[in-house]
Amino acid sequence: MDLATVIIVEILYSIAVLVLISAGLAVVFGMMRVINLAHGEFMMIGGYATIVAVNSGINIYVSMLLVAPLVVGLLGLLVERLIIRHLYGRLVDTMLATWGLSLFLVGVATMIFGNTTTGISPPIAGFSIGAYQVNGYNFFIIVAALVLLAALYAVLSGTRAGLVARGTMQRADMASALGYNPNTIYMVTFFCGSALSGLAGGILAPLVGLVPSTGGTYIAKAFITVISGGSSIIVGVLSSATLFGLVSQVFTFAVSPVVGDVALLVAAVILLRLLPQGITGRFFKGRM
Amino acid sequence: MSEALLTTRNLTMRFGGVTAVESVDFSLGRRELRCLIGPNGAGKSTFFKCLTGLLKPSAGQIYIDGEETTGWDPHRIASLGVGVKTQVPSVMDGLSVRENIWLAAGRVHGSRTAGRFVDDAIDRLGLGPIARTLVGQLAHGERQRVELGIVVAQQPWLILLDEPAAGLTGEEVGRMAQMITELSSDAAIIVVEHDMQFIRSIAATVTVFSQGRILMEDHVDAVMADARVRDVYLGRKG
Amino acid sequence: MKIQRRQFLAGSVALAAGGVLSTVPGAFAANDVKLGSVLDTSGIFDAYGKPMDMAMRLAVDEINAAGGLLGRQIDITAYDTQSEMALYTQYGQQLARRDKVDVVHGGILSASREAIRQTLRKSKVLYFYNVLYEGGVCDRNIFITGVTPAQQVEIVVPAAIKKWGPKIYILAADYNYGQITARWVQKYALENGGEAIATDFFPLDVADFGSTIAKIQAASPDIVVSALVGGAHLSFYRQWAAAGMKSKIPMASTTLGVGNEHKVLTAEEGDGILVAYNYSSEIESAANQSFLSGWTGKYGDTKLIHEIAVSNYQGVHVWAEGVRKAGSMDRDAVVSALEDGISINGPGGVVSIDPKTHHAVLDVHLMEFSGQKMKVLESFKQRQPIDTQGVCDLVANPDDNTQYEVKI
Amino acid sequence: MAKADLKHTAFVTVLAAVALLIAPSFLETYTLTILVVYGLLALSLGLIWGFGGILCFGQAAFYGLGAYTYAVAALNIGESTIPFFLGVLMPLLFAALLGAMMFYGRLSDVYLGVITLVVTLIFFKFMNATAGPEYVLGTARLGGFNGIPGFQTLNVPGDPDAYILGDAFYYFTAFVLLLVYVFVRWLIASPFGRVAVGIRENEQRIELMGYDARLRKTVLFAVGGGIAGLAGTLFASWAEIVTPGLFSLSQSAEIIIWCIVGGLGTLVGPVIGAMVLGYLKFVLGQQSVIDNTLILGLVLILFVVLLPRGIVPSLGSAFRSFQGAIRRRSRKTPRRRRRRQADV
Repeated sequence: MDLATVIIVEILYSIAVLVLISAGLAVVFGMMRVINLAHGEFMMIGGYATIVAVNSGINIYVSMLLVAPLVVGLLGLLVERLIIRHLYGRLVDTMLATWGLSLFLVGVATMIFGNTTTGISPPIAGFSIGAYQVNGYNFFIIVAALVLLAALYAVLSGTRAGLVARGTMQRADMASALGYNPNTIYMVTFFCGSALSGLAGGILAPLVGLVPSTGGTYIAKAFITVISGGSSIIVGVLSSATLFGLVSQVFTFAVSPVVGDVALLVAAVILLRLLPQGITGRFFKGRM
Repeated sequence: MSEALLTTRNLTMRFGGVTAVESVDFSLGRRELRCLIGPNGAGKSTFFKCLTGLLKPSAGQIYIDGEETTGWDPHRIASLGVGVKTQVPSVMDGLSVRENIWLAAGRVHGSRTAGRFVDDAIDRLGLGPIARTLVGQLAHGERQRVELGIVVAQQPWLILLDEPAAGLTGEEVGRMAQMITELSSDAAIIVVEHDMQFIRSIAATVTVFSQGRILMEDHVDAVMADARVRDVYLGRKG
Repeated sequence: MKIQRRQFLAGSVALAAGGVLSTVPGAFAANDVKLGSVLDTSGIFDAYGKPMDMAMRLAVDEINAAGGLLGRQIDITAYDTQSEMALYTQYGQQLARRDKVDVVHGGILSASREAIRQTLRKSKVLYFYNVLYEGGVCDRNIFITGVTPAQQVEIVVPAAIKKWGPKIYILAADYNYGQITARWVQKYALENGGEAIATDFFPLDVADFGSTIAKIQAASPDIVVSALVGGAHLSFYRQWAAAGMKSKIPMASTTLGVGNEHKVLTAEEGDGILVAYNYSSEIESAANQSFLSGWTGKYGDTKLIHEIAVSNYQGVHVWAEGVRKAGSMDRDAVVSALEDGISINGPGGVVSIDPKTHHAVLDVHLMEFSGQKMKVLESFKQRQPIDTQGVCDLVANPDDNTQYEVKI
Repeated sequence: MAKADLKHTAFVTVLAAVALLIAPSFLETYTLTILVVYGLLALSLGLIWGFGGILCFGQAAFYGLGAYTYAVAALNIGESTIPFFLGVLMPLLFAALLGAMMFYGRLSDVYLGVITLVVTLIFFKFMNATAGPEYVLGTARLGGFNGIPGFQTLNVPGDPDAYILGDAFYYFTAFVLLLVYVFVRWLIASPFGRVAVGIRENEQRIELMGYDARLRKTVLFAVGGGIAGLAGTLFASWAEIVTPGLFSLSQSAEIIIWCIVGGLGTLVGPVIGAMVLGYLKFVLGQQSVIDNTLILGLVLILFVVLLPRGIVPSLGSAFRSFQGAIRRRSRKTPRRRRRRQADV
C-alpha cells in the first residue's frame, strides 16, 4: 500500500517534470510556430543562474523563481531580436538556427563553467510515507507544475493579453487586425517562453548535477511532448505529459530506466503515426 | 443521363459537427461542361475535393467511368485520366514551366514521347516565351495558365477546374473561357466558379449548391432568372 | 598553449589555402623524445581529461627539468579528442604515422582505448593507458597503470560488510566497467558472508533516480554499493540525500570521487561514503607532498587533482623509468625493461609493473568522505591486479591481443 | 537537358577525381579517408533533403546501423565482402520500412523530424544499454557504451588476409564516393528523380497528376538510407571500432550542418560542406583557445541567418547573376525560392 502511494507520487512527479520542461517550448511553439531547439540550453542557463545566485548568497527560492526566469527571459529577448525574427514563417530554418544556438550556448557555458558537474542541494527535507522515505522536493515540483498550469490558464483566459494571444494562436494576422504590433507580441511571447524555460531550469537545478551539456537530456523529451501534444498549449502539454509520464514510469518500475525511456519514445512514434497532428490536433480542438 | 461519366450517390462530408456536403446525388454526362456555383460555404469546394480524392467523404459513393472511386487517393483518381486544377494555383515554383508540364505529360505518355505533348500544351496555352522561366517568378495569371497546361498535357477525359478565372484580368478571363470551350470538345469538364459573366461566356449547364445540398440544376440563363438562386446566392453576395 | 595556438593558426591558414598541410608540429629539435597524448580536454569528459592533461605536462616538466631522458628533452604532441570516439581513431593514426611519436599516453573511456590500441600495436608504438578501468586487456604493447575492479572491490566490499551488514544493493553504470565491477562486488560479497540482493544498471544519461530510490527502500538492504559514472549519475547521490536516505542506508562506491565528485557534493550529501582508491590528496607521504607542491607551483592550486590524473602522472614516470633502464627509445627494449619489474614511488604509493599482465601493482587506500575530502582509513600495500592475472599471461603468450571478459 | 546534365556530371566527376588523386600530397590519406566518408554521408542527406524535400533529423540512424551491421557481420563471417553489402542493405531496408510508415501515414514537416529524431534516440539508448553479456548476435557482443572493436576490416574479396588499408583504402573510398555521385546524378536526372523534385516543390500537384508520391518518397528515403549505411560501413572499416556515439544527436546535427553550409539542392555542396567542416574539426582539436562546439554552433547560426542557401548555390547564383547582368536580364530575387525549398 505504501509502495503504491510512492509509485503514484513518482508518476505524478514525472508528469510534473515533463510539464515543467515543456511549458516554455509549448508557449513559443503554440503562439509563434517556432520550435526553439536551444530550449534545453535555456534551461541549463537557468540552472547555472540559480546556482550562481545561490552561491552569491541569494535565497534559493528567489534564485529559482525569480533570478533564473529573468536572466533567461532577457537572453530570450536578445535571441529573438538577433536571430528568430529574421526567420519567422520558416519553421525548419528556425529549428536549424536554434540548433546552432544550442551548440553555441553549450560552448559558452563550457568556457565559463567548465565541464565539471556542479549543483546545489534541494531546500526541502525528505519525509516518510509509511516505511518509505520520499524526496520532499518532488512535492514542490508537482505543486510548481500545477501552479504553472493554473497561471497559464488564468493569463490566457482571464486577461486582455491572453485574449490577444489566443487570437494570434488561431490566426497569425489576427493581432495586427486588432491593432497590435505583431512584432511586439512575438517579442513578449518569446520572452515569456524563455522565462518559463529558465524557471524550469532553476527548479530542476537542485535535483541534478549540472553540466553544460545538460540541456541535451531535456530537449528531446520536451520536443516530443510538445509536438505530440499538438498546438494547444495547456491541454496539449498536459495530455501528452500525462501519457508519457505514465508510460515511462510504469516501465521504469516494472523493468528498468532504459526500458522506461525507450517505452516513452516508442509511445511517441505510435502516437504520431496514429494522430499526425498531435493529440490536440484530433481531440480537444481549439482549446488553449 | 444514361451515359453518365461521373455520378455521386448520397455523398456526404462532415467536419466535426458541421456537415459541409449532405447527401448529394450528382451526375455528369460524357463531354458535358458543367459549372458548380453557390455562395461561400455552400459546399461546392468540399464537393470538388471529394471528387479529386483530396478529401475522403464521410458517407456515400462516387463513380467515375463506372468504377467506384470513393475513398481513393488523389493519384489513383488522377491516373484514371482525370485532370485537376485547384483553387490556388498548385504548381511547382522551383521548376521551369516546361519541367512542370513535362512531369504531367511524362506520367501519361512515358518519358520518351512526353516531349511532343509538352510542346503541344505549351503552344496551346501560349507559354512558349516563358517556357524556361521558373514558375515561382511568374505572375498570377501566368501561373494559372501553367496549371491549365499541366492539365492539358495529361490529355484527360475528365477535367475538374476550381475557380480557373479567379484573379485573372479581363483579357485573360476571355482567353480562359475560350480554352475551356476548346477542351470540352474532347473531355467532360466541371468548373467551380463565382464569376457569372465567365459562366455565361462558356454557356454551360449550372448546378447550384446551397447549404451542402443541390438547390437546382439548369442552363445558366434559367438559373440566373430563378428567384431562389437570387435569394441564396446573388442576394447574399450583394 | 602558445604552440597550440600556432598550430591552430597554421591549420587555419592551411585550410584557407585548400588543405596544404603536411607538417604541423615542426618547431622542435630533431632528436627530442616525442611523447604523444590523446585526451578529451573538451566535451563531456573533460572533467576527467583536463586534469589528466595537466598531470602529464607536470610529469614531463619534472623529467625535462631533471635533464630529460637519456639526455634528450621530451616534447609533447597533444590532441584534444573532444569527447568523440571517431577523433581517437583519427589522432591515434596521426600520432603513429605522421608524428611518429615514441610513446602514446592517453585514452580515458575503454572505448577510446580500444579505438587506438590496435593502431598503435600495428605501428609498434608503445602505449600507456593510465586510467581506472574494468580490467582484462592483454596486449604486450600496452601498459596500464590505473586500478582495476578487483583491486578496489576486494578492499571496499569486505570493509563495508564488516561495518554495516551483509545485504548489498548494487547500482552500476550500464557499460563494461559497471557490468564487470558489479560482478566483482557480487563475488566478494559472497566470499565475505554477504549477499547482493539486487543489481540495477543505468545508462550514462539517466539523471532521475526517484523510482530507483523507492525500489531500494522496498528491498531494504544494509548497504548500497554504487559504480555509477558521470555527471548525470551524480544526481543519484543528491536525490538520495534529499529523500533523507543517507542516515538510513550507508553507501560504498568504486567510482565516486574519481572525477572529484566529493568536492561537488556537499559535506552533508557525501560524508560517510566508503571508497577505495590508489590516491587521495590527504595521503601523508614525501612523494605526495612534492607532487602537490609541484602542481601548486605549475597551476596555482590543487583542487583539480583526481585519481586518474595521478594515474596519468605515475604512468609517465613509469614509462620514463623504463626508458632509463632500457637505455634506449627502442620499443622492444623499453617493453623488456618494464617487464623486468620496474617500480617508482608515486604520490599514491609505490607503483610497479606486473610482467605477466602489464598492469600495475599498487597501494590501495580505504577511505571515507569527510568534509568534501577523502580521509584515509587504512592503506593496503602492493595489491596485485588479480582480475587480469586470472586470464592473462603475457610471459607465456606474448602475442596475445585480446580484452578478456574476466571470469569470476 | 539530358545532355547538359551529362556534361555537368562528367565535368564534376573528372574534377573531383583529379582533386581526390592529388589530395594525398597535401594531407595524410587516413584523414582524407574519413573526410570522404563524411562527404558520402552528407551526400545521402543532400539527396533526400535537397531533392526530395525530406528533412531527416536522424540520418545518423542509418549511418550507425550500417556501421553496426558491418561490424557484427564481419565478426561472425570473417571475410568482409558479404558484411560490406549487408552494411548497405540493412539500413536501406530499415529506411524503406520507416519511410513507408511515415509517408503512408501522411506525416510531414515537423512530425517527420520528430519521428526520425526519436528513432535515432531509440537506437542510441538501446545500443548504450547492451553492455550485458546477454546482448550477443552470433559471436558478436554488442558491447553497450564501449561499442564493438576488433572486427575484420575490409579485405580484397575472397582473400580475408589481404586487407585494404591505408592508401588503398583511401582510393577505394574515393572511388566509391565518385561512383555514388554518378549514380545519384543519374537518379535525379531520371524521370523518377524529376518527379521527386516535383514532390519537394508541390506534393499535392504531383498526386493530382497521378503519381503516387508516398511510394516515391519511400524509395528515395530508402536510397538515402542505403548511402548513409554505405558511409557507416566504410567508417567502421576505417575506425576499426563502432560505438553508440554514431547514433548520437550531435552526429545527426553535424550532417545537417554540413548540408546547410555546403548548400541544399546541389550534390557537390553537402560533400564540400562535410569535408571542410570535418577538416575544421580536426584542426580545432589541436587548439584549446576556443571551445569547438561554440564555433560549430556559430557557423550554423550565421549560415542559416545570413547565407541560407549555403556556399555552393550562393557561388553559383553569384556567377549566374554576373552572367545575367551582362545579358541585362532582370531576375526576381531568388531568396524566395530557397525558402520554399527549405520549408517543404
